[in-house]
Amino acid sequence: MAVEVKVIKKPGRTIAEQVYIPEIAKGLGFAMGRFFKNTFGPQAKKEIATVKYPEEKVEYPERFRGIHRLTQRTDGSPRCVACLCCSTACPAQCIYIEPAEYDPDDPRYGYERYPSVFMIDELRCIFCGYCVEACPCDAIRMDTGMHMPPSTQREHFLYDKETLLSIPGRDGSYLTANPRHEPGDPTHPGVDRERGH
Amino acid sequence: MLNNVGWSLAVEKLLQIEVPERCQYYRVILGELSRIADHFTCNGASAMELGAFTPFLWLLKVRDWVWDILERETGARMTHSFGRIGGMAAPPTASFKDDVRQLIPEVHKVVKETEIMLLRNRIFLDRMQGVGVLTKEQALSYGVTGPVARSTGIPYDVRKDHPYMVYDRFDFDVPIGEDGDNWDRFMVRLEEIRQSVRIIEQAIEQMPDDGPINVDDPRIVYPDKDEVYTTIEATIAHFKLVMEGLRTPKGEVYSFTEGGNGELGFHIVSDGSGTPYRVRVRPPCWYNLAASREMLLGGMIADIIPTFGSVNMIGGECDR
Amino acid sequence: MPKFTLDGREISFDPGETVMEAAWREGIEIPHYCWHPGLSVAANCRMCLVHVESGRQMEMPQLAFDEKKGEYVPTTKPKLQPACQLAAAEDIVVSSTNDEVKTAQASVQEFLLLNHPVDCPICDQAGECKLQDYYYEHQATLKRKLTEPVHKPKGVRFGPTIIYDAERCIMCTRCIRVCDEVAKDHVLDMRERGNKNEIVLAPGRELDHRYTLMTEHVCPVGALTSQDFRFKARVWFLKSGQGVCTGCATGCNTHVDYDPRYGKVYRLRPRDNADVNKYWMCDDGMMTYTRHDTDRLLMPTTGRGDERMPVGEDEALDLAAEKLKAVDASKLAVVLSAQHTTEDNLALAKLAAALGADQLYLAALGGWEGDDILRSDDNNPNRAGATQAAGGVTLKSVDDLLADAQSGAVQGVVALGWASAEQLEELAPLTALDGVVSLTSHVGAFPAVASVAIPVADIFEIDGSFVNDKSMPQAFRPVLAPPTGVDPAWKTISALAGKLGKDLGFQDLQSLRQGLSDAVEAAQ
Amino acid sequence: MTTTFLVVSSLVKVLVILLITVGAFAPILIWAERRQSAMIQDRLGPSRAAIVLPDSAVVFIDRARLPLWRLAALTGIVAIVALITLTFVAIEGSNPLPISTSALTASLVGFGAASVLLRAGYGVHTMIVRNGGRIMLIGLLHPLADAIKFIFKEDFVPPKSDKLLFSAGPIIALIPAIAAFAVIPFASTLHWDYLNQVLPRTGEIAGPAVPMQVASINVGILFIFAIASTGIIGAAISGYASDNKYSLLGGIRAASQMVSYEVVLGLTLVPAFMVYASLRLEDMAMWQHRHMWGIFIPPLTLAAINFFVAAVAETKRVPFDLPEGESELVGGYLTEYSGMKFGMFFMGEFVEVVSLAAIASVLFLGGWDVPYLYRDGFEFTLPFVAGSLSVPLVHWLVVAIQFVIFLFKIIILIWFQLMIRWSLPRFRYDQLMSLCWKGLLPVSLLNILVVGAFMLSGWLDIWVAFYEKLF
Repeated sequence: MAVEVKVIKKPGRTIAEQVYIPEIAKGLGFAMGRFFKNTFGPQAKKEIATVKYPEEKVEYPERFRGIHRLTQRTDGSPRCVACLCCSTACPAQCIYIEPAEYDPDDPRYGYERYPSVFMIDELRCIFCGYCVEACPCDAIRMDTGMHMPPSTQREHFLYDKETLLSIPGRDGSYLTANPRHEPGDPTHPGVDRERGH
Repeated sequence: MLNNVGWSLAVEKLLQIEVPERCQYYRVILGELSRIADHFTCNGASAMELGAFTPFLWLLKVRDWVWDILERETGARMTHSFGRIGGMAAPPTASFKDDVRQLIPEVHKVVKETEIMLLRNRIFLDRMQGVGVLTKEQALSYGVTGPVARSTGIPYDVRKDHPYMVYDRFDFDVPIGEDGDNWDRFMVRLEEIRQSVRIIEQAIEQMPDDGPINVDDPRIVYPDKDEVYTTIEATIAHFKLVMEGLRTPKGEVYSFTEGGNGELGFHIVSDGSGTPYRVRVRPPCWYNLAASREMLLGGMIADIIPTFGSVNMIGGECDR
Repeated sequence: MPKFTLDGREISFDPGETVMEAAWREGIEIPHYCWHPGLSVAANCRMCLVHVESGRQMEMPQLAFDEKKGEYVPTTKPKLQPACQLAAAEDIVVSSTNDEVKTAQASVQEFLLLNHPVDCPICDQAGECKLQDYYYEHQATLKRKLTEPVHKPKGVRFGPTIIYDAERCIMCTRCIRVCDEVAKDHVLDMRERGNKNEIVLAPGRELDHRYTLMTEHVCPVGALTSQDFRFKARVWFLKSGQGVCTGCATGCNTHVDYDPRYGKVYRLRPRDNADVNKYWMCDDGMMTYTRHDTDRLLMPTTGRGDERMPVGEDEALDLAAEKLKAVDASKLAVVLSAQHTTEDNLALAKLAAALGADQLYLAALGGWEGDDILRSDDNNPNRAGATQAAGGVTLKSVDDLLADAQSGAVQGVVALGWASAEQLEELAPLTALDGVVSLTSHVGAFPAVASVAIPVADIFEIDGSFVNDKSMPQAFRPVLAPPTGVDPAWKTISALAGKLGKDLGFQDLQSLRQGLSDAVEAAQ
Repeated sequence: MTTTFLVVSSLVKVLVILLITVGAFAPILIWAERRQSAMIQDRLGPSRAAIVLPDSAVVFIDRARLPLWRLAALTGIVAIVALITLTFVAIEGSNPLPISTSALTASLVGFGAASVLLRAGYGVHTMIVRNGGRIMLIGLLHPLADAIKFIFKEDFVPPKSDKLLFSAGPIIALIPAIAAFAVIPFASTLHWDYLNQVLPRTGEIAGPAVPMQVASINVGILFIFAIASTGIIGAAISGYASDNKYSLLGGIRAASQMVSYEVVLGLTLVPAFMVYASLRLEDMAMWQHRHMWGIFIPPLTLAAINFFVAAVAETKRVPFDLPEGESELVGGYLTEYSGMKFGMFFMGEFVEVVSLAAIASVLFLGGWDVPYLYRDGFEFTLPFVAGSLSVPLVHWLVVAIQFVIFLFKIIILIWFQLMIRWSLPRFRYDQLMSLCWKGLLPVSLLNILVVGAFMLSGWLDIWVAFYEKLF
């Protein structure tokens, strides 16, 4: 395809421009018009683009990536199984997880594991959302609709497992949407371990 | 967004895949929106550096409206992180097209307002015209691209000269200047905003309303989340992508796109593993900034301000 | 040598070899689960099916759906053969990549995943799992089966070291064969058929022989997991270095898997070496890595008992030199270590020579129960190397050292290493001596009685070599950085010599090894 | 007229001036500048500074709202009744009620004001309660917050600076700006003995007369120039004393720019002197009061524009803010200043804006002159038509109206300056200088000739006569 070129000509200077006043007055007049419109005009005509922040808030869109949260199972334990996918995908390396195993007596032993430590350094986080994408269990989410609350201390930005679990989603839910059955609940088709070997 | 897509296109070229048409239009629209945001910021900052604060804020106001759309689509205002190799992170939202259609008249309006405020003002003209001149030869020898090159009269636009994605389906002009001074750069950017709007208008009409966004290959894009939760095949595919990254064939590729400030190139050497063996980015600003020496020589100290503003240096691209 | 063609490539083979073996030797991997170079052929996973294109084709009847007719019609397809059992023959043409084979591989893969649980997130094998690798290479389609997979026991404790997960198991029987053929202990077997079969223990037994971790090692999927490594780390974070096992004088070659982010070793894996350990290691050897982190001496100390206190590195060397200077060279005992590398021992031997001390001893562990598979009776990795370093002279034991100390023939000691057969109480006579210098990586008997203890780098942190019981020197490379302020022993010895006013004649490991070859020659 | 009276009245005037400049205009300007810029730029502007009331106070206010509202309504009704009564009295020409007209007027004004105030109070109450006890007053508290901030901020003095000059700089910059107000007349002469009477239109009036300006100097406008030039010294020495290259450059720029524009400033006013035939500012205002506003005399219009441009340059504000152009010089001569010292510069700049507006309005906009308002009250006339409507006003009211209108003119000019400040890009230094020496200076010189010709040819008198006929 031939290149369609649009040459921008430099317009010559008119007298009105050269003596400053008339053209500047035009611009000023326009700005004055905007001033009167915004100050005295009816609310609908105003073009104010900002809001009174703490009193009014702009609604975050649905896809907004806020601070993280960990979803819960029905019994309130973290859905996370400490697979470390999120910390692998994290470009800022802000997630630290220590996996742990359930007791051999626990029905979940052998089926699941859990994070004994789950720590996100929200200051390092760049809010790219890769951790959410990398999570194979729907355990970590960024749908809180919250941005990071400010603090003067670094330690306050290290969110541990309990903190992350205590943050609800924007719809107020804590539960995971992952449809997998829980070991121990009647719908889980696990086989009893007592069958003998 | 432009960077995201540029990188994705480079890897897709290496993989020899092409994303679905809907995704290409989606990428074009989001990319042009980003370009508009970039040009608004640059021109606004040029004006602000010269002391004209009001046009700056007017332009930033629209920039924020553009960002509103991008935020609705991508989930973040600035660090979009939305382009993925083989597609996008998510399909367009339901209101996407309407949002963009509503934005277009606002963009035109603010461009018009800026022209009223600045373009006939002799103070502004004196600061911009004939200042920071870059000749065509200098531009070529410095490898300058983008609006800076076009302002000198070089009609080089990757979207026209080497069309990628669906850019060859759109009717738009490449604005060029005559002298390569600050004024031309300012005007080229202003005109490019209009051209971007033209592209968006056409793309919005042509974009299919449904269809896949991502390529259908579990080796390249994450499988559907519901599948990952319940089936081992999807889980394995998911894990392989997380653990090893996306495996590309061995080889070398250079892919270039028109970024906000010029040619954005990615040179990738792959050894066949999930991480690149070597990546080199050709950032537009690095070369544009290098040429600012020629623009500033012989000028006054105070000319640095509008010249630097109109070059639109992005710090991240020059940090190398 | 006779040759055959595999995927257009000429491959030579020894008569009697299978196609799989010949290809493996050439570095070509035909996908497989159950075949292992060190084990007998079972040919039950069917992943390695290849198509022999030359000669008369074996055809296999089948029904195929005919689009035009809209019904199934009888056709034939070539019969594929398992490469692991297919004896290589002169000039046959084998394909492991043609469409027939690809279909077969994809089908086998899909079949193996039919009942596989969604366990990657909690499976330690993720990252080195053959199911994952082959899924990408040979299947790459999403699940077609709609029903719930068959469920089988999970988290079954096979023994103190191994946990078994039947759902993940693909019944390759590698673990059974390892027990049978390597450990010579038929403790595992398979029961049931079809999708219900699982690996079981022999009644009344536990998986408790000395090679249990090998079952986990050979398991191509995550069915068998090691109690020790379970949930400790993700393998894709681990990097691997080359090491030599310090467990016994066999000197099995190892992969040292460590996490570079934390500088921590997580496990050892056998490294194939046909001359030493073939493909295997014993459990005790696999666990030797745990020594690295436990009871490390990180600061130089001085004083004994309650007066023990840390000192600076330079002060410690000064103090050691001062104490050694006070001892007459003829009454100075130099204790080499069977746990340290030949290089370290050589440096110490050189120090002894430079000082004129001729009383050389060797500290070594007391031995353990060997077997005729891999384990040597001597559980010191480098007794031979230390002896070579000393110039081939017979080294006296620690018992002799104690006797000499009590008799007054020894008034000062320089000892390398932490290991000694003796308990702390038995080394008590040494506390009477003022000049006891211990160069050690770990806390132990020698450092406990030493008047100056100086830390040196551990085995994962240094370059060096061991000489095994077959007099075979084996070198290894460092995988971790030593702790701050800690040097390899030979460097520390060199520095100590400098404080004593002696030049040992080497500056780096290269020039030290020069000396080693001299010593080796002298020994011969 | 006794000396005591003179001293007391002068003190009162000084206080009024200080109140207007430092006390009211400068802080309000700080707010207005932000607020106005916000309005131009489609923003909300400052609104965050707040006095936070305790919860109990909020509850109390909330409870007080309803009675307040009732009270406001009640007083409003009373005021309306008073108004109707007053109208009735005015129509009938007689007074059927046993109360005087003045009492009625007073009650009308009183109740009306009370009603308005109570209603406003109700509104403020509502706002406070709605904001949860935070009194924000559309950002009006920001200057207060700024002042507190300025006072309590660390007053950093660069270690190698010239301490004395560094501290003296802001004072030297602020004082002249305020001092310039000394000669500005803000209303016509106040005749103390006739406060409650309607003065005659013409003629001498006996008794003590208080000129509504602090000092009546016969060199008036020259005094302003003299004082204003010392402001240069403040900027220059603070730039020098800061021991900072940016500051020094800023100081030098400030000095040369102000010296250059000082010349133009003087020359633009020569036509005004010629026409008004006096250097006294009160005479100038009086001339304009008698004849017409200076800005409507064609050659003086040009002079007025030139004066305004030069004066904006003199105050170092956009588009002439090169001494502190933040993109070039960080903060210019202000770079090293912080705390109250910066506050003084800041204040000085705003006071300069006010004084510029005041001078310009005295010189060209008639000063305290109000169209149709004479010494004895309003007299509205139509051009070429005989007959007029006159509203006699008592003397104090006339002076008050003049004063208020004068303030209004100042506010308009300030508003205009702020508009310029937020809308225009700034000059480059050489362009600034060439505008001064090649543009404004020749034009001003030429304008003197034109005015001279205008006056000599008699056109001025014709123009003035025509104008007077018109109004």
